[in-house]
Amino acid sequence: MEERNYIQGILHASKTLLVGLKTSIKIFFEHHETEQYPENRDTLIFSDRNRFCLEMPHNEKNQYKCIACGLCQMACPNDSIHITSEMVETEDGKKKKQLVKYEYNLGQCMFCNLCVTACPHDAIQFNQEFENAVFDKKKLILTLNHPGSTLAEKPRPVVTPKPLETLKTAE
Amino acid sequence: MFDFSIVTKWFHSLLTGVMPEWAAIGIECFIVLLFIILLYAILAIALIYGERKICAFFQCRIGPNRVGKWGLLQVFADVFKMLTKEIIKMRQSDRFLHDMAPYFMLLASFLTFACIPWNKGLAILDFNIGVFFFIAVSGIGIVGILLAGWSSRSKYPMIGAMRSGAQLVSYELSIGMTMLTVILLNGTMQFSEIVQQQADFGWNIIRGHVPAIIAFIIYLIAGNAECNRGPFDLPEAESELTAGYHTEYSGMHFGFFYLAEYLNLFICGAMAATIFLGGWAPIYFPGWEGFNHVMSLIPGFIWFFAKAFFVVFLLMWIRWTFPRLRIDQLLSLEWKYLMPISMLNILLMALVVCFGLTL
Amino acid sequence: MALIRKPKIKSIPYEDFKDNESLEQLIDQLNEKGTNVIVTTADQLINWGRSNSVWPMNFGTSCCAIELMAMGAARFDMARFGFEVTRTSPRQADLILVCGTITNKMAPVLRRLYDQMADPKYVIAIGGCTISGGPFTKSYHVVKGVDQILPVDVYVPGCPPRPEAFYYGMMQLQRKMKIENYLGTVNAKQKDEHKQEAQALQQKILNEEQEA
Amino acid sequence: MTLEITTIAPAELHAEMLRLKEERKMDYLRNLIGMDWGEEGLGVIYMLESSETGETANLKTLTADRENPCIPTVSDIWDIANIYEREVFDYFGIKFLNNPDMRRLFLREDWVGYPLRKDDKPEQENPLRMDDEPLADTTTEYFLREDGTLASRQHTIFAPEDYVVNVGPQHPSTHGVLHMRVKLDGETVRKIEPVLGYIHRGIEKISESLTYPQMLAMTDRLDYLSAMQNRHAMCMCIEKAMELEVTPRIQYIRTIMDELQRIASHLIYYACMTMDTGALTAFFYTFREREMLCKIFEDNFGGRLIMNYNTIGGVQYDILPDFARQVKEFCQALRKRFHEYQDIYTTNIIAQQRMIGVGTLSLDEVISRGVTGPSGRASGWHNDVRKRHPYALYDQVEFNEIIRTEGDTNARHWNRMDEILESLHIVEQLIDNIPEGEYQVKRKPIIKLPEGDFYQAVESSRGEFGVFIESKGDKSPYRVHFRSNGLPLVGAMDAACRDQKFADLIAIGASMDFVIPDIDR
Repeated sequence: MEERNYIQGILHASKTLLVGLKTSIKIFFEHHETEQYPENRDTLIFSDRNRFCLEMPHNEKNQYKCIACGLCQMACPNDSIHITSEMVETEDGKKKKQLVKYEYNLGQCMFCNLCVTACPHDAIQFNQEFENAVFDKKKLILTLNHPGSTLAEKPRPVVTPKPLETLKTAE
Repeated sequence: MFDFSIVTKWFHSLLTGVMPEWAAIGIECFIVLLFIILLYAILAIALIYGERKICAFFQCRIGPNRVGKWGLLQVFADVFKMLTKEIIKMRQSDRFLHDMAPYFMLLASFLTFACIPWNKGLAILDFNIGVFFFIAVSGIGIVGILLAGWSSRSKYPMIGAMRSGAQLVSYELSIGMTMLTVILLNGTMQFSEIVQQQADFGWNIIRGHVPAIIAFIIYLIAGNAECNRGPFDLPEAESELTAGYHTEYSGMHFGFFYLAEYLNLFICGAMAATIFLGGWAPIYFPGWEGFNHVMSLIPGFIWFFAKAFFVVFLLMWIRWTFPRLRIDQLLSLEWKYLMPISMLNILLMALVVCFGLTL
Repeated sequence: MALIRKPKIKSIPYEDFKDNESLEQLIDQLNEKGTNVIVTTADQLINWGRSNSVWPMNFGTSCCAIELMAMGAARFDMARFGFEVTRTSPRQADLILVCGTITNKMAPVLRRLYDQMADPKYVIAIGGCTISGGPFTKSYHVVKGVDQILPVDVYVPGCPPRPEAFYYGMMQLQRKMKIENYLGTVNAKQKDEHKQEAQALQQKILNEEQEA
Repeated sequence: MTLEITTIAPAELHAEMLRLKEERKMDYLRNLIGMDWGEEGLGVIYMLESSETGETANLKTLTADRENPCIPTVSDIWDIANIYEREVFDYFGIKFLNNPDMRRLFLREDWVGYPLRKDDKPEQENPLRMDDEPLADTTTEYFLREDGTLASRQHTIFAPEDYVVNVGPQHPSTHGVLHMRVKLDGETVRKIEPVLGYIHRGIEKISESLTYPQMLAMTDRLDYLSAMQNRHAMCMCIEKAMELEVTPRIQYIRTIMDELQRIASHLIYYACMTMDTGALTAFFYTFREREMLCKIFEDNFGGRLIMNYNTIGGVQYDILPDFARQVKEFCQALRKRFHEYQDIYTTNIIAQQRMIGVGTLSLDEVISRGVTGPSGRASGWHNDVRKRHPYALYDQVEFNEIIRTEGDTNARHWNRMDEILESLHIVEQLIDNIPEGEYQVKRKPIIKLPEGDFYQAVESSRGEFGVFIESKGDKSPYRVHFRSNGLPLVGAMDAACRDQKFADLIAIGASMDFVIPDIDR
């Protein structure tokens, strides 16, 4: 910074201050684009990559795709997912794991997407429902499978050997 | 211009007609008190709302808009809230002084508030050393701040209060000097007389031209500093001293500080309007008879408020633009720049008046 | 009876809110002993004021605090609700938004901040860390949920939550404020399980001071 | 590509270190990592670099004594070693002989045990304590008597008559929960004593129990303003160990994201700086542009602040087709608005006077204290990792390393402002040329690193961020260490603020731009 004498100093200072004032008054008269949240609720759309809450999509017959393999539970870094499953015998005599309860702790989830990536059947996904505040902490432990829902019957999924192998080594 | 003193005189004679003089004066005092408190509250609420909206617009936002239409009820909600908050009593504080400090602030702003001539013949305190009185009572506020800082027995308030002490003592000088400049021009210390002269001979800022404009600018800077408002908000310096001298105050006691801040802002604006911008005097352009006639139909207090709020807007503009000064810069601004300049300015004004160079 | 059963919030219908059951349960609990009409009307006025003038404290420890800043900034503008007067001194704040992880070392500090606030005061736990330790549940130095040390009013999940989710949480809090009985002093009994603990500690300090 | 580490006995350590510093000009102590090798004992890894020649050297030393492990200090050779050694003492209980300040760094002074030792059970012995933390006014120094026995002596930090103000842990300008005990003489700062650990989350310890993909989620939350860069470092470190090559498309996306993240971070820096110096309006200006960036992040990566975007061998999602247009729009908007920031704040006489000549750090101080990033470059130290050890696409794009020599707050501020433009320049070079290809390289579902030590540094928004992994060939790392870019900044605060005004302390702190969770980890 070059040396300035007393008068030059005052003039320089006044100039910079006036530049500041000019900038701020310009903004004062600009149009302000503020998103007005509760008023714009209907028009608020997020890209589907946003992750606000885990959900298990059910089809119109109240069926989900989860086979209770437990990969998501294992992938979760902080145990936010808890799967309760039981062994049932299918008609053709095979033993099969079936989902009883898929508990997900929203209050603990860190939305890292590892569970969704780990799932071999696309049974879970993140939704864009961000209005999740509650008064009671217990309400944040969600059961993702709807009451009375069953496993979707579909042509046997082509299970790649990869996830099975993963399961074994992870155990 | 309508002279308001007709109303007040008529009212006085009405009262003295039915009761002894002392009782009449008592009733008048009571009415004036009510008037002041009411006006004080209304102005504070208007200013707080205004500041929040204006500051929002400076900051590319839109400000309060959910409580009432355009957020008009926002400040009322704040007042209700504030009244119902707990006032914390601290074990270690100097309880008596701690509780008294906010009232000192209020007292100072009430007394200075009373000096303002609202309209022709409408001033609560109006006597021949009005300017002197104004400067004297505005100094009471600093006592409140110092007490608040001292009695909290906490480190941040203490630093804030000390800063405030240094700041106010310094900037009182500049305020005094700029007012002296005006007194030189008008030859009186009575506010009503100062305004009357401006109504007759033109606003001081035009009549006194160069020295008056310099004085006006210095007054704005020093007045801003007196109000502890940014960029001179060192005593409360949020980012440094958490909340400065009122860190330990809660509930309505804090509310008083908050109100006093805005009222001081208004008083600063009103005083600038009174001594530089002609108070309640309307705009007159020599030669434009029709225009001047229309202007004189607008009541004086509207002129006054318009000017005061204009200055308040200027101060808000400044506040929401500049960064905060540091304590040494603050003091060097006053002692190295404002004070010498305002001293020279007095000399200049004296010369101008002496040689009859006023416009 | 002038009792508010369904607190109103501009632009969001009552039914759209989550967790209405807890709210209704609270209403029943607060009005067990019946209410006085005059008191209730006065309460409504005060509650209107209180719920529309929630001044949060400037408190943030980590990521969520940046979202709090973003919420104050132009795109989301906290000021629309009248929340923009963030106080840096706890004495003047009504609400503490616990933004970010609370560690064992920070816990006593946070509790002290809360104790320094003037009644009536509220707590919102923002983000996974404050609700349950979030990403750091396996840590040796993180408090697993601030409800262990403070009485939390609203939980806002997210990591970090969007500014809109913050607002949603704040509106939930407004609803809670609107049903309380200020003059009935019901909210004074705010279920602060840790108050006695804090008071005992305070008493201990006091005693130590007197001895010294 | 494991690190080559020379082992050296504790007794010879100090002399060897001195020799390295004097003869090979190893004047920058990059890292000082405490280790617990179980049976072999406790030890320390030193990573050195020469600021002139760019040569590096890695040494390690260890002692088998687990009861009373002692290693001679190097804090008289590098200033930064003092605070690093405190960290190691805190984690492992290694006593550094002749270090004048052997207190815990992060944990409470009444903490029991040393949490990063493999045999320590920190949770069992340390329940949540709600009583106030005792803060000692003295430090302990350990030394060996002539007969070889361990002894200690005390040093005073604050005398009883000192006027000590606690800035933090809850203070609007500490950018989180930093606690500084400041000795004031009127308005003048005489001494600063940082107290850390209010957000010590034990990420290094947690990581030891997580698999590699799980570990990534932790890095975002370290320095959340450089989430992308941190995660990039971690991914690169793992990829380096696995010898996994990523496609050019991934490199492009990662580089662009790093730079966008840098811009976002510097915009927040500007906002904080202005807010701390009281210019409240300027705060909103940069946030306005940052929100544009956040919008891009939201749409493409599903997060505003923490995006969980990089993965091992790729990225989480492919970019959307609209991405390039959005980014270009943002670049234009920012360039258009850029002068406003300077008009309202930087060139303002008040701001200038508060910044010029304030908080000066000399080149030697900066190197010795390991202050990297824009703060270090403000004192003339060429420390940009992107130039020193190029990674991703930084050897292919054209950009300048912003260097100033004044070393004051103003230089630090301008460095960041210029870096915004420089980052824009990099982004604009890349955005139109993103090649087609995979966004995720195929890899085994279970990731195991080969045995060895791996280190990868990136230039994060506020300095060198490094990830050190020691692997024993398992799914989880044996030891993870993050080179915090904020810890040296806090270490330098005392030197920068001494004999400045109290208000300057706030401005200097803001110009250093530290993020506390990154310091405490």
